[in-house]
Amino acid sequence: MDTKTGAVASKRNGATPLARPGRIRWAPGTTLAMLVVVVLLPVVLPSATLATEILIFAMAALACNLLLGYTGLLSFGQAIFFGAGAYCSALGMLHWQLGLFSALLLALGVGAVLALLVGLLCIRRKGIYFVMLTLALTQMAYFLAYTLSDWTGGDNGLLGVPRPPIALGDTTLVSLASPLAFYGLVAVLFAVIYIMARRITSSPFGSTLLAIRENEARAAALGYDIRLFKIMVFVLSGAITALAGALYAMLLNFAPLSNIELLMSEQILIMTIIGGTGSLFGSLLGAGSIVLLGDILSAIWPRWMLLLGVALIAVVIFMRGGLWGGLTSLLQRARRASSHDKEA
Amino acid sequence: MTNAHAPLLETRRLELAYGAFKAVDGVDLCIRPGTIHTVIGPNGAGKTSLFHCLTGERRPTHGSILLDGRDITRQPAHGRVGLGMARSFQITSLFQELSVHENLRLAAQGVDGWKALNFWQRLDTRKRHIDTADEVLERLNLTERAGIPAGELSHGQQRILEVGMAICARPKLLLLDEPTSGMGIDDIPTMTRLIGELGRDHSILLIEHNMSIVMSISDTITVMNRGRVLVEGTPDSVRNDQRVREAYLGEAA
Amino acid sequence: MSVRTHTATFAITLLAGSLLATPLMAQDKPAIDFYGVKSVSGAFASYGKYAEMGSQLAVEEMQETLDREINYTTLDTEGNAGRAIRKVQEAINQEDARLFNGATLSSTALAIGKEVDKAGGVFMTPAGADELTGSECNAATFRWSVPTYGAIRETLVPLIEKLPDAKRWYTITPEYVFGEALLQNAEKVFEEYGLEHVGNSYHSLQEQEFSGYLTNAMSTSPDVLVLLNFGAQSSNALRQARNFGLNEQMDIVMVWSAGLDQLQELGADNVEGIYFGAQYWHEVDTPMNRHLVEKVKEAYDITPNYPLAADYIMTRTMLEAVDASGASEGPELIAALEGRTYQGPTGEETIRAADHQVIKDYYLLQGKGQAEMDDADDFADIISSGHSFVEEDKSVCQL
Amino acid sequence: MLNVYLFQVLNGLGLGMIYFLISVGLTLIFGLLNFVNFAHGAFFLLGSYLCYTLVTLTGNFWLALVAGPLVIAMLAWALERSLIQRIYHLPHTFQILVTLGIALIIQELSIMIWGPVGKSVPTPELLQGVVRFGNFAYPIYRLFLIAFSAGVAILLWLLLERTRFGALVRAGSESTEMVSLLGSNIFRLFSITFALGVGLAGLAGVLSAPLRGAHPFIGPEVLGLAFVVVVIGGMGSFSGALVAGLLVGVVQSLMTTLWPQGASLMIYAAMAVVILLRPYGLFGRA
Repeated sequence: MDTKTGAVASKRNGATPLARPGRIRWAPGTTLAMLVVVVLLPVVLPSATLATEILIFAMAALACNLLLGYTGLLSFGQAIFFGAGAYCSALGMLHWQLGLFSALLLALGVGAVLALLVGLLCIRRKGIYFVMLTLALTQMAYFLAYTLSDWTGGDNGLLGVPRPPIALGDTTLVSLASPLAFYGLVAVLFAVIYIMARRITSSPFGSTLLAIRENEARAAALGYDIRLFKIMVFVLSGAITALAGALYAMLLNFAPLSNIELLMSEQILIMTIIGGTGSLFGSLLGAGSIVLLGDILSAIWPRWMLLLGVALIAVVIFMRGGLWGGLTSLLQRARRASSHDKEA
Repeated sequence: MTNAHAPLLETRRLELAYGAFKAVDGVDLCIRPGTIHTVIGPNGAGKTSLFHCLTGERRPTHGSILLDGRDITRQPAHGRVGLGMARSFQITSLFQELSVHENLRLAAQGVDGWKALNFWQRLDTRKRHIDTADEVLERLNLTERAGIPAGELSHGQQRILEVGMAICARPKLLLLDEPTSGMGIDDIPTMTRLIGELGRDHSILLIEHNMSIVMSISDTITVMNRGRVLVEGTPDSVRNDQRVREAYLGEAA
Repeated sequence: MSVRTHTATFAITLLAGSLLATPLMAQDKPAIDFYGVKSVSGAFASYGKYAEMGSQLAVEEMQETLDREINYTTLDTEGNAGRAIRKVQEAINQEDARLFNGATLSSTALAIGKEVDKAGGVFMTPAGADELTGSECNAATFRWSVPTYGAIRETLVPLIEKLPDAKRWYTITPEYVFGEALLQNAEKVFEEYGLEHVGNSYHSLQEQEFSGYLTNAMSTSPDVLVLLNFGAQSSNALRQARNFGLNEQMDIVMVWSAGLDQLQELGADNVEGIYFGAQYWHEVDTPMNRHLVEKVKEAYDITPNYPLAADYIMTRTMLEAVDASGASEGPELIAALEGRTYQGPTGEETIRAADHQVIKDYYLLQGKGQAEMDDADDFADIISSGHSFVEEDKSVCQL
Repeated sequence: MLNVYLFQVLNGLGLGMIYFLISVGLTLIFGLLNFVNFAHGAFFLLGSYLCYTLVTLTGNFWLALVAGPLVIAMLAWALERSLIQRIYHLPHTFQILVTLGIALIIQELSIMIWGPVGKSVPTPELLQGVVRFGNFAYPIYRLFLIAFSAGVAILLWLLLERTRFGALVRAGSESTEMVSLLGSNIFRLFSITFALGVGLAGLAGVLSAPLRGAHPFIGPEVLGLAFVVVVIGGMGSFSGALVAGLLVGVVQSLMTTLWPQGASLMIYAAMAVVILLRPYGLFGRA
């Protein structure tokens, strides 16, 4: 009998998502915090370039979070969109002389269409089969990119990707050549996407995603067309990820093959999870801490990636909400302690 | 309103086969509006398979299902909600981590179909769903627990919430799958009362094992055995039917 | 090791957000800020570890001979091309970095070359892509390693002379730009010497199982099997070829071996009787190489391998040129490097002005058995050495 | 003279037996524990390195063949008791994260212990040499591998079909409740199965060492291949792993002659198609 109750209890835990965003609320607090971070980042960090990389990956992690944290879809497919965004915007600029915004729009469009296709295929399966399918598709995308070396540069990568200025017609308004100027663009785009995502997650659509994450069968029984919601969130996530990929190519003036590797998917997932699934601000925290950790630790200890492994395990065992979860529970404890003091 | 004599839900020669085995074998069912219609039968009689066909979880291999005269045999599960059907689950199926109120609000929002894809407005602009959730909370006596995660309710309360979510859609027909299953003896009267109350505003198709509930609240009882309808009638006629006794005794032996 | 500590402090200053450089001006001449791009962590650590040793050794030595401070900073690529470029950009923008050496991966090296060129700096790399001093060449980029043209000619031509009866040749090629370049050069050699190229197997860049390709090779009964892949792939191809007993039926040559570290990985049993093409071999008898072997023994108690030697001599050459020209960036330094002749580990080495390719020897080695080895690292004998380069006026690159 | 295609098929069958060995542990663990082990490739890697160390120290391959997998199985046992047991009940997402973490740790530790450059392991003396068929040759070591893998397959089959342990494992793959109803100590069963599955990954690593040496970054590639085999065969299916392993081996071998560039693309495409059309694999239970 003991085992039976144990089984029931574990079943309940089984539904536990990575984090508990709890009730959805409009939380201007984190949006404000995000804006503060975005403004302070280039000031606090030694370089705007580093800050730019952090925001680009935060964008990718945020998109991944929409899938994983809000809908419960663990996808290894994010590299497809990241890589495709980088390649397509770069090719558009190189061959069709696309301007900045047309290149970024192209990336968004390509990301959305690819995500629609990948989504249509993948959501036919659930759980581990879904995961395996995304894994297989990423591997295929990688081999494709590597085979089409006339377009992608293959293993050498796509070189000489331009970083066009913000222009109106032929008049240059703002050159983005300086790292800080480019950071400005990325920061504005990130903030817009963050606020949009915040808005989306607290809409009826967003609340339904959480319901799907929690209990798909029940959500379907309540009248929600699960497939439609999953595809929508896939498209949204794919478009944002591709935008991040395009910005990354512009930052580096280069689109390496590693953009579309399985490892890139892993990296984005790790950032999302360590930051905190189900929290948009967590994605910023996750991307920031992993990029910085690599920057600082790799100089001191070449085997620093071991710590990433430890962190992954620790998050699952001790701190399922990731850094953001840890932070909020600390804050709560502090608040509780202080209210305790007042009572006493 | 619908014609009181026309059936609300009708199945015609409904069949669900797994290979050679027919779990549901040519069932004709007719649920009249405003009644509580219960399906009983020994284990393996095909009740749950029938239920799955009605909810849309399984596509019947033969026959058709009509709701208000409209053929819904090929409607997917989620599509049937908008047409006026809602269901509960035999094994509690809630959004465990979401609040009790959010569970109900989501249930109310689900009927909206495409409108739930609205990704730009905030939740509180859609007052109707919140009001429905508040109302149902009141009715379930769960108002005080509105804010806690559904997973932290007592088992009995979870069962109540389970049924409550089905009524948020304001359905014409409620499909309840063993609502008292796993409930403690103390909670059962509450559930019985709730179903009785619901029966005043909704038509209900009930699958239930607990005979005392079945006999006390049903208007019509269909007894199934081996995938077929054995007997159908009022509680009294079913209680006294020889074939029903044999079917159940057969199971006991 | 002081360099390492500097790296650490560098990181901490980064963390603190201090933008102030911290060089100590010991002498009146300004300090030289030198950057090593090394794959210390992540994949390719096997290369970065030794390359880093080479640069550090060169910096320490030059510190003694030059009367000015050298600030050496390691930029760890984390085995990731994107990360590497970002760090290079950062160094350029934040610290006015202009002198770079390193990068193992061709993609990384090509992209760094472009960045450094934009900034008006100098970048010297041992990476394998011919594009570095070919179609993608630029004023800032210098390359130490011999291109595929020379690597093929300096291994296959002496081998052809050594094996006059070998008429049938089979190639195994990784399917991408680099492998394709090796293959095309090899085909030209076969044609030139009237040899029969009896077949080629392409394989993908992730392949580690070669039994199928070896079976293809066997079916054509070649006299020589030419491995045109490199790194872990060539190691596995060779191991499995031995496994299939191919070495008893034909001669095997690995054109683009990594040198000592790969031979160490393979072990004497696998290496015996096999031919290897190499950019560097520690037994080369030149003044600079004798010096290097001795110093490396002293400092790290190992025998220098290719990444170590390459990054050592590049770091050293760049620093010497800086000192000689008095310039640490831009056209003057480039001019000082162009045409520069110096004593390198392979003997006298010259930097060709036309395409910034270092003109140096390439080696054909033959592995010997355990019994004949004089010491633990004496895996092979040098059979021939020499240099072959596409003539200046025929080079794709015209600077 | 033997036809090259025929020989490729034969070679592919040999390769397939190795693939079976690589993936059978993964499918076993998934079958009983419903647990997804992303560290499978890392344990393979560890097996190769242990083989290297033991052969270098003792010069005895046979000792490595016995001790290597045992050590890894013991390690797995300890890991299961201390960590894995806590995450069985969690969704696959968490299992993937934890095992990805373990894989990273094993990889980095291996570099710390054995250095970033790979290692070679000599073929045991008894098994050196080749068998010749006309132009073609086939290594005796690979023949041994085929025979050995077949032996392992038979032993595993006997274990699963003919012993009480096997009955429990099979019952467990059907439903966990069934086993708890049988009243046996289910947690011990889990530990043993996990250790067995991981031990098999280690065994595959040991046996592959003379073919491929040991290299710190081989884990992900092996994992990818094991997933392809396991998915095509049906996750949790023992016979599926065997047939799919052989199938992948033969297809890959033939592709090297027909269209080598597409070999990797093909196997992942096959994996995707199988998931879409037959999600439970060619041999899995629905």
